[in-house]
Amino acid sequence: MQTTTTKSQSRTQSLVKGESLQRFLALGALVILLAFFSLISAPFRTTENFTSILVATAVNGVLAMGATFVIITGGIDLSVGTTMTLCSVILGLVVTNSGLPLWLGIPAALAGGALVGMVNGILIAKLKLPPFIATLGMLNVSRGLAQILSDVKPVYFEGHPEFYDLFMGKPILGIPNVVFVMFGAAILASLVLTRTILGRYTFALGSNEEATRLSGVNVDAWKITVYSVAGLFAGLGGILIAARMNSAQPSVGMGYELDAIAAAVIGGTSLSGGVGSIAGTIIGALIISTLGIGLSIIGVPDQWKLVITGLVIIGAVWLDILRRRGRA
Amino acid sequence: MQTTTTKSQSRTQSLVKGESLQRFLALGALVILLAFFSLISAPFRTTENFTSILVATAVNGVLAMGATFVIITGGIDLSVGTTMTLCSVILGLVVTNSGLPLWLGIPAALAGGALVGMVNGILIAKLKLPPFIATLGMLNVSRGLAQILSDVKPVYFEGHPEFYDLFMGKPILGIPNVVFVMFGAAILASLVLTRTILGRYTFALGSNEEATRLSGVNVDAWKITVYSVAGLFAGLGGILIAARMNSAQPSVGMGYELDAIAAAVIGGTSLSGGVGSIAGTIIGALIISTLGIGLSIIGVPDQWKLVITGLVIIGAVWLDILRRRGRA
Amino acid sequence: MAELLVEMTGISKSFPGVHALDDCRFELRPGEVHALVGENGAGKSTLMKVLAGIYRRDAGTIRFKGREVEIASPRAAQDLGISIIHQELNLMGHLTVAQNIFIGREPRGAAPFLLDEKTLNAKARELFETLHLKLDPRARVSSLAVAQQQMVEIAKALSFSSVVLIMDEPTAALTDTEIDELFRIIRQLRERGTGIVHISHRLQELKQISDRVTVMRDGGYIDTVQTAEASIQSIISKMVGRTIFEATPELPEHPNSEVVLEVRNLNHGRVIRDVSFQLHRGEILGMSGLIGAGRTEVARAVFGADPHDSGEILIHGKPVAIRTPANAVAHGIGYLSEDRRRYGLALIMDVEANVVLASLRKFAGRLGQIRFDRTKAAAQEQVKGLAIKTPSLAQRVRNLSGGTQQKVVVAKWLAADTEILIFDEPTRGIDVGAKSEIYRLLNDLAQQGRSIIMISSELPEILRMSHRILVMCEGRITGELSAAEATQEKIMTFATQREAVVAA
Amino acid sequence: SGSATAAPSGGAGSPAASSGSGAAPYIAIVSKGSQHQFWQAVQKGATDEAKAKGATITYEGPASESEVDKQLTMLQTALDKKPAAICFAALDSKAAIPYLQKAKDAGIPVVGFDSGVDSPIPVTTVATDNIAAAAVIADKMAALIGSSGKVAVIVHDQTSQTGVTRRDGFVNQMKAKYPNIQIVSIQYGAGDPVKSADLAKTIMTANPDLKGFFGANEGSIKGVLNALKETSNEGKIVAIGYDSGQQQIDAITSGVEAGAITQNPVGIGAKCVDAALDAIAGKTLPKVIDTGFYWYDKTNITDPKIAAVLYK
Ligand SMILES: Nc1ncnc2c1ncn2[C@@H]1O[C@H](COP(=O)(O)OP(=O)(O)OP(=O)(O)O)[C@@H](O)[C@H]1O
Ligand SMILES: Nc1ncnc2c1ncn2[C@@H]1O[C@H](COP(=O)(O)OP(=O)(O)OP(=O)(O)O)[C@@H](O)[C@H]1O
Ligand SMILES: [Mg+2]
Ligand SMILES: [Mg+2]
Repeated sequence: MQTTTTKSQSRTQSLVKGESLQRFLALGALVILLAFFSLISAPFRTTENFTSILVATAVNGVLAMGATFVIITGGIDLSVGTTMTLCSVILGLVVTNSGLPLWLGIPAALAGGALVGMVNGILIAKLKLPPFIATLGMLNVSRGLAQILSDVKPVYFEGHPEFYDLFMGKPILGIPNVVFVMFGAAILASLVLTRTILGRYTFALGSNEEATRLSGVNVDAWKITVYSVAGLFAGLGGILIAARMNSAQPSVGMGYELDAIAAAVIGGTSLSGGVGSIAGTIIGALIISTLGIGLSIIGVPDQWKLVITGLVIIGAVWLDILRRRGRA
Repeated sequence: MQTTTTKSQSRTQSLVKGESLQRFLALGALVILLAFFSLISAPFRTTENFTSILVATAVNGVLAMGATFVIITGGIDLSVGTTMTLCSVILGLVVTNSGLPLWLGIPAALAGGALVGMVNGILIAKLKLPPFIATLGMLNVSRGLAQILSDVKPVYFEGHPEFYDLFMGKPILGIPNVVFVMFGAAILASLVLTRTILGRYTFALGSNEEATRLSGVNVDAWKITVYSVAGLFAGLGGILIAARMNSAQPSVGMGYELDAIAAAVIGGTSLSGGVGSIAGTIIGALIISTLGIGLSIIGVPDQWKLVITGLVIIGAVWLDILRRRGRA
Repeated sequence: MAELLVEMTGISKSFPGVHALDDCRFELRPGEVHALVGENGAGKSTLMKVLAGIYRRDAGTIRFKGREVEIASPRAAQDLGISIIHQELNLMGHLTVAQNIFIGREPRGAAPFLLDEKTLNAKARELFETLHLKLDPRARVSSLAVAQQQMVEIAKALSFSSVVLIMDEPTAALTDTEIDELFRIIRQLRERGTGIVHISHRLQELKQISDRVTVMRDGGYIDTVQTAEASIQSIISKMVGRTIFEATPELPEHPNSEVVLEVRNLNHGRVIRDVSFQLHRGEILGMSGLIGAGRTEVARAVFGADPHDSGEILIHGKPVAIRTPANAVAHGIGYLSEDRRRYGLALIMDVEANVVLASLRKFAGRLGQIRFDRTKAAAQEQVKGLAIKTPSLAQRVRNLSGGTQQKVVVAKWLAADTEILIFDEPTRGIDVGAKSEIYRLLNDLAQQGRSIIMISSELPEILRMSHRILVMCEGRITGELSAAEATQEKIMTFATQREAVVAA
Repeated sequence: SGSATAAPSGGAGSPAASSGSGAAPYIAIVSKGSQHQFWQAVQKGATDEAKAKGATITYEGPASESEVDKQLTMLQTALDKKPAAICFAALDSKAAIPYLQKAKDAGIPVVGFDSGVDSPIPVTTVATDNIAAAAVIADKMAALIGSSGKVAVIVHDQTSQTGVTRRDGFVNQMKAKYPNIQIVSIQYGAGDPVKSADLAKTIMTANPDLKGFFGANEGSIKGVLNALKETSNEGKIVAIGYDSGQQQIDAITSGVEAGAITQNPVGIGAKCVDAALDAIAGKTLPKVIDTGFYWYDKTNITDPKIAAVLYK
């Protein structure tokens, strides 16, 4: 047994090395993008612009954290974008229509998100629907509900300037609070993922669901929890996007789910489950927004932006795969 | 051993029964929808309207057939919608700009689709990208290319009335040719799937890719072929949508991929691979368009249509799962 | 007599279309090792899964320490003190050894939802010390060899300090030394009063370790006997309901001297080192060695399933390039993997599709259309020739028993007219009846002039079947023995010939 | 800082005027879209005008008119580039207020275009009165169908401002002035000519006696035209559209479509740039610069004044 142990030990070490390398690679791609745009564009390399990039990352970053949990379990959540919208509408209605105080709107939005997530989880864990289909259905349902509740009209936070101020106004060191909210959520999410039972079971589910079940873990309950967490992040996303727009817009949100999934996967989360990190996801989200803003600043036409974005998604994930293959 | 044989024989029978039951169930859902709308709406139960449903099914039906091949291998193709658009643009440019005859535009569109599909296949088989990511990237690339090639302007088939006539004009028994093209393609696709090596390997890949590889099958080549076939269907979709619009519109196509996947899955194709049929897919596509047209005829508001569509997707797939569970 | 720990009576369980258990009975006393035997598909695993809360029984009663109990979930079984080692490995590959062992029972930190990794690893280390296992608690399970993973499973089951321990074929993937270690642990547990259920197809083991044997057949209970009072032959006849003549099969006296396959200086990283050998026409070449010696790696490299760094492969004396399994198949090589469900079969496809999977092109027309009359005929021929027990060609392979599945894999390669067959652990997890059929099959194939490499971890099997035996250790071939000179002792000597020993 | 840039002295067609600072003033234009021909035509007008006047511009817009959030990011990016002026077509003007405030604080003049910006910050708004335009369509429709009967509307989007104002302008005018006209259905087709066609067909199926269709943007009216063609109802049902494009122009010329409202997208683009340059120069501007809209039909489609504002 001696030799085998040493072998697997060295393999474990290389795995650990591999993992820091992964962050390094995704981070490397981000640094290259930042350096490239900074080099060729003076307006890009301004503090204001870096702040803009952070602000533009906030919503997608938060949604992508939820996506990360779900993808680590081996699932997928297509409903995060429209659930975000639904939550921003809930927030808007609570704050403006009911005359309730602002601080009640925030938990209402989060609860709404968690509820949609829980429905996703129940459909998947109890009714055994494939996650793709359950969340595709809920994508439509959330979107419809957002429009029904808002009567297909934006909800404005008139008479509630404190809401905008809380998240976007009053920047600290020039950085609006949405950015701090995103990083705060990231730290929390990362702790949950690496240091709590929920995190442990998230990885266990993605690694081998049946083995987890046979170990006496109530996998249905934990799966429902994970999708609820994703819904919770969608709720937070709804709050942030409402703050950014100083209103709740019932028809934004389509396509956000793909950006969130792309951010997680670019950041090293594996669509086959069992692997992923919040730090990687944040880097992935930063890559997406840096690319978007960079191309926009240097004035690349829209149609070329699409092509380049497509190629960068493919390239970034390919790099990650090359790295893993090189290691394996 | 006598007992074992009898035992498993009865199991085979129930399996076979199960499989015809599956078609029966999806068909049942379709019949219920048709009956329901016919009952409550006189205009729904007209020949013209049934023709409209068939015409409205054509594009999605064709895309969904490609999706069926891909999903049976255990993959997914998010790029079919925008590839369809790209192919319609290619068709338009060949027919109008180059002065080449119409019949050259059709193979050009098909070839363009197959080429995009082949790129998808290479990214997935050779570069080992997850299908979700490879085709998400290509979704953007195709969309960008369609806009670049067309200079973001629709391409009209001026001076080529024969194109519209070929597919939409001159209906036989009141049914435009696009419908016959869809059913023709379905028969062909069904034959390929059930009676050729390609079909057999499509199922084998989805059932156990590694075992297929270890049987000496060149799985990479076959995977590339399957994605190319999906691209080919996207090309055909591009021809049909161009015919319906009598032009190529460079900005349609987003979201079509989700409808195509939903049609396949509602029709009994399993997202985990190895299971599926073209007949089921056509029924799935018919369910989607019947629902859309039915709700629109009885005047359900848009936002409620979304909610109902979401619930029907969930319900239809749930039924399918109930059936399988009952059988398994 | 001590009070019964477990008493199961009248247990029935059906799956759609199958009566897996019919009025079954089983009892377990404290401090006994109770062996459960039966052919593949007899219902052993199902019966034990009912006891472990994984399946709900359709009828019958379960008494635990005299009290009637309802075991509704794996957790409920754990709470009663019943733990199980499953027949299949059930591990989370992305998690570490310690995380796997304590999944669902993680030591908690400052708050009840926080993990305490330090305590977790310490507890695992402690456990390994009491079990004399050399495992790193922080190693990722996916990085371990199969035998080590099996040890993790065993450690996990033992960590519950249960009163009932069910082991479903724990020894299938272990070598003799590892099995000895396991038996030592079992005896230790027995002394503590733990009741142990031991399921195994290696009937010789029963004599070594068990007190009583219960035999099952076709989902029914047959008999329970004291091990000491029963002969293996009598147990076998109870299992199969007929007598099996286990005479040594006849090997063709002299395999042809024609060299069919030659491997020269094959290397791949540290797992294959300078491997060279020859395979003759009509020969069965046994490959022996401890688990992890690199036999599978050699087979996969020769077959093109994995790349190799250097080396030459010659077929009929001509060097050939084998980079993919497709190349190998084109050169007439077939490989039967040690894990047929993962690497050998398309489980949700039918018998016919699996049989012709490796040779489909032969049956295709110019347009790529499959000639179903021919594929059916070919599959039917194999089903007949190999006596594959299937109700029809349209049966899904998933629904066949383990031994029958193995025959389907063999059929696949025969249908492809394969000249060289590499069997990797062909009898793993297969009952005695099916096993002797596989042996006969191997002999028939050799007699027909096909050349066979047989990798096996069971020494009696290797000794009985091979014309010639190669022994591997740590990626090298350390010895070659002819059938005449080979003994278990000689093989073990070569198998443990580590590099350090050689150098000394 | 931005407004400090020396400006062209305003003399039309004198690109040399920017010689004062040596650098061409930079104007960032954020529109409502980029993937429709209407917005492409606005871009063309702006680009040509900027070239003529010696300014540099960038032009971008979100992929769809519901992407309020993405547009705000573009607006922020535009601000970060510290342009001499910003032209902005708000998808939701209230949502943009904080950003407009930032522009004001930075001394960057903002010119609103296409639709009004609900804020005192923009120095001027170059816009079409969509409500009035849609009311004209209602009047034309009423005249064409004889002030009674059933009509239906296909709109591109239930939430975007252009969709809502055109729909409401039409509906309100009908309600106010033509009590005998019944609007039987309003459907939303995402501007997709095929989806809109399928919807239009369902409306005709449900209302065989339908007399008229209003398609509220180019994609919607294309859908109506396709549906009429597919059901052989061309010429039997009155179709009125919005914007231009080859298919509409052909349909109007051939009489299948009764007419349409067009704005002057090229003119909007050009006037935007002019207004921005004026603002940079510190000139006072009228609160609204009306770019006007035009009813065109078979009778006036070849009129050079109309032909000039149509895009193909
Ligand atoms: N989940 C299941 N669904 C359907 N049939 C099943 C299932 N599990 C077991 N069976 C069937 O029940 C019967 C008993 O299987 P079981 O696994 O208990 O046999 P076993 O005695 O453990 O065999 P082996 O020695 O091969 O492990 C077999 O016919 C098997 O195919
Ligand atoms: N993917 C891998 N990466 C690194 N090492 C591996 C890998 N696969 C196997 N090994 C190691 O290579 C060695 C040889 O393994 P192999 O499976 O070939 O042995 P074997 O003799 O066939 O044993 P078994 O009977 O278990 O199949 C073992 O030490 C194993 O841990
Ligand atoms: Mg078993
Ligand atoms: Mg092996």
